[in-house]
Amino acid sequence: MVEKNIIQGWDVNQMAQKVALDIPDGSYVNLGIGIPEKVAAFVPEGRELIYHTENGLLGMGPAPAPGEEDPELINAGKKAVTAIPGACYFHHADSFTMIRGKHIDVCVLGALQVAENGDLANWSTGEPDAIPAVGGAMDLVAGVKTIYVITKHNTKTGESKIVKRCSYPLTGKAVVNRIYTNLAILDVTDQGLQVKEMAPGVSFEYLQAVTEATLIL
Amino acid sequence: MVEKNIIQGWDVNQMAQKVALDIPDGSYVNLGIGIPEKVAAFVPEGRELIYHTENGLLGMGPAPAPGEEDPELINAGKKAVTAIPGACYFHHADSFTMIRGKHIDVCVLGALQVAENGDLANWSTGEPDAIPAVGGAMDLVAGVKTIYVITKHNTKTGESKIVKRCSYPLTGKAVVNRIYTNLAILDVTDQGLQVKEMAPGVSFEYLQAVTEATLIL
Amino acid sequence: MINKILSSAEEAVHDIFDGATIMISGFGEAGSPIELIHALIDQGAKNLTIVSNNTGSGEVGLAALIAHKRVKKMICSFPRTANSTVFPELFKKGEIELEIVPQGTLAERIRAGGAGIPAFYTPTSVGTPLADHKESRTFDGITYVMEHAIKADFALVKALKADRYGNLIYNKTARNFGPIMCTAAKTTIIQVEYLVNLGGIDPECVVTPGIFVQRVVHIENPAQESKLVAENRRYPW
Amino acid sequence: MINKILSSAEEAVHDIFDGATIMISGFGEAGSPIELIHALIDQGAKNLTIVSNNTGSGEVGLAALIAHKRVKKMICSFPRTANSTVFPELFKKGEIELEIVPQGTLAERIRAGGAGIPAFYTPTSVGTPLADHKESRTFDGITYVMEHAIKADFALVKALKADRYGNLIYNKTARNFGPIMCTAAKTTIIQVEYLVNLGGIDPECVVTPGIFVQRVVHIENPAQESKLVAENRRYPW
Repeated sequence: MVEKNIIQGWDVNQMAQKVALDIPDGSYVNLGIGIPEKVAAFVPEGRELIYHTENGLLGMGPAPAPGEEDPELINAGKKAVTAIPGACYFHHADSFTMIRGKHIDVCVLGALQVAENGDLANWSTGEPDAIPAVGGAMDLVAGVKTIYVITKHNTKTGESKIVKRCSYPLTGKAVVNRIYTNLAILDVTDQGLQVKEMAPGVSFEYLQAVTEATLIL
Repeated sequence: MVEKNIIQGWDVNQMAQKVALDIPDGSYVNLGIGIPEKVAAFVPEGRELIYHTENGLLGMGPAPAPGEEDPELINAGKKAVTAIPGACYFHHADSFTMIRGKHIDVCVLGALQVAENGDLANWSTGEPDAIPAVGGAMDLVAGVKTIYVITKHNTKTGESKIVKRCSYPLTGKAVVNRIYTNLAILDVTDQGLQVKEMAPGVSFEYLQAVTEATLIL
Repeated sequence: MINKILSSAEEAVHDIFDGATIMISGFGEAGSPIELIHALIDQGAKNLTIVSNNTGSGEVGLAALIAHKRVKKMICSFPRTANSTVFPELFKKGEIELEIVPQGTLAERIRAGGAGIPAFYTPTSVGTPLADHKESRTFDGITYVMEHAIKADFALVKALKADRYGNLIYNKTARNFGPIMCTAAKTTIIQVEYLVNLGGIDPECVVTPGIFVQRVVHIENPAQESKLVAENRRYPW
Repeated sequence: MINKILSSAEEAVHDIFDGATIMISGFGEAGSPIELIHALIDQGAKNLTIVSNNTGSGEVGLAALIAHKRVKKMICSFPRTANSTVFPELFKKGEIELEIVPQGTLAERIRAGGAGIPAFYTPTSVGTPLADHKESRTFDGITYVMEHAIKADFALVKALKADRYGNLIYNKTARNFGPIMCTAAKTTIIQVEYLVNLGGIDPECVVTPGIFVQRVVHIENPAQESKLVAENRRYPW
């Protein structure tokens, strides 16, 4: 077996940029907390995306200037945001009507594990003393039309996050459409995980060696 | 059997006034189309009732002055109305949340038949060529806390509208709380139809004679 | 760039297909998108299933669509109205189907369709003929019937103001079924009296967020159905 | 005359009883009715079931209520937050129960409670541990789980403005759970920054119609939870 994690591949900004390039103009987009939030910075000029934050805002803008924060204008990560012209506010039942009713085009989420059939685990490690906390993750994967996962390919200890079958509790079954890692972009297809693109210096052999799931070139 | 309909009893305005007197200050009220609408005119000074019209207005006011009608400000009977200060507009799902969710205190409805157990028939005579049209009647009787029926005691041909069992298709089962007719006010109780008040000149014997349902004094 | 504003009602309804299910806003004439309906009559689609609270008045708007035999089936709560003769005549001749739904159940079924809820339980209609053949179930000792979501291929909705994102506000009781119908159709087509710039609608007051709207048409002076009916107008004129 | 405005938070919460189920608005600190919660701490009711998206921060507001062991059970979607230590510690010691509900399912269950819908089906959580022991059912080839309505004895909600009928508007994303919680409680208690005359809220922009509100309290300068936490404040102070 090839030694794991020798190749760093794309950095987080490059991964976010890859995601941003794949989101069509005019899409309604929900960005998960953390790395997915970086996607907004890389949307190409001339493309207009509208950001939904499930706590009740469509048309979320960038973070406010320091000192301009409003504790009642926050995103799902509870960070201060702004609202663009043309934004609107709504309550949670209406917000999840947007999600569950398949009105949102793209959701970008982090992952603990993704399985080769598109199963996603991203809310709990299942440890007995862990405090479960799910938020809107299960609603998003069940309702949004296209689910993109952005994640490091391997854990800090070198284990594959792209697995045959998730060992952690699922967020949703067969919900992921595409996975963006530091090493590759993988499409979830009926045949399995198809490699769409590999980071510079990554060979298919290397990629397969550091991946538990079976890949298709 | 006593000859029917000799005694006229209360007129429609008096019936409406009886209803109005029974609605507590501060109630949220939905008045059905037709005679029930007359109730609003008899609310005593100092009592504030808020009228709900299921097409999307809470805080319905009286009819506008001639020439002031707005075709987009109408009630459930599709007649022009006004909105009081403190009124609000909402869509149909929210409107029926108020109804089905038991937020409306009193609904006053007309009837084809009321049975002694509180069954109400007021939407269809069940004739084979009749075009069924139910509107919000079934929602109102299923959801509003207190259902008052206001109706002539007998049909034009002298038949009792207060029956042992409705022969017309039901609007709701065991939903009516009180019946206001030209001859009497009847409470639907676990024991049966209890006479609360009789119009001047009406005796219990007379009332029972013109009523199919069994009455309790 | 997002711009949902099209130049004509004709363009907005061009792809409505034979056999489509279409939600049409309005309670009586209030909120009825009469110009969009007329464009649909001109367009010619037939065998339609229409979801709308009523069946129109006179021979304009929805009543005209029915009169032209474009409608296979009506799903509504109250098919009779003042001046509605078109639907009753066709119905008595057996030339149009009717699914009668209590008004609140109709609203909730549409809302469920938009919210990704396939079915729900309601107390409305229990013990009545409208609950016949419906599954019922008891929760906490009370009986409810199960009702299914309604979704549509298109929704034709009248609103008051829109911006290019499709954010909408309505006028008074003309709001009625519009906001929920916008959520429940694959393609929602709006006619508005006023177009405004982004930000021209207070973000706290938007009734229909633009995500639920695909197409907007500016109809500056919409016809008033009751006036047309009083004048005995017929569409097409 | 209708006047839902009471003179103090103390008066507004006086009849909350031991064992009550209470919905508390807010997503993080946005929309959290901190003064009403503090009045509830002073009032002393215990063995409460709290329905709220989170569990509070530091030792003020909801976290303080939990710290004072008034809460038997939390129903929420995300009990961990920045600076939330009170709930996790009690939970690990087994001194508080938790029902974890996906955020959208939580919202829809509350909305159903207010709308007279006892149960509904949703695709959310299918195939996950949160669907264990739940009834599932297939509609059109897709599997859904059945979820039940949540109702409450009381709701404590923060809004921006109210009139004496209890009509409400909210501030930005502080709206979150407020409007649906108002519908789902027997007694809904509101704290607002501004009182206005009837008509002071545009009837087209009312978010919560007064019918869903029983009591309103004017809290002119509500505390900001994150500031209190940063200052290491504890309630009672």
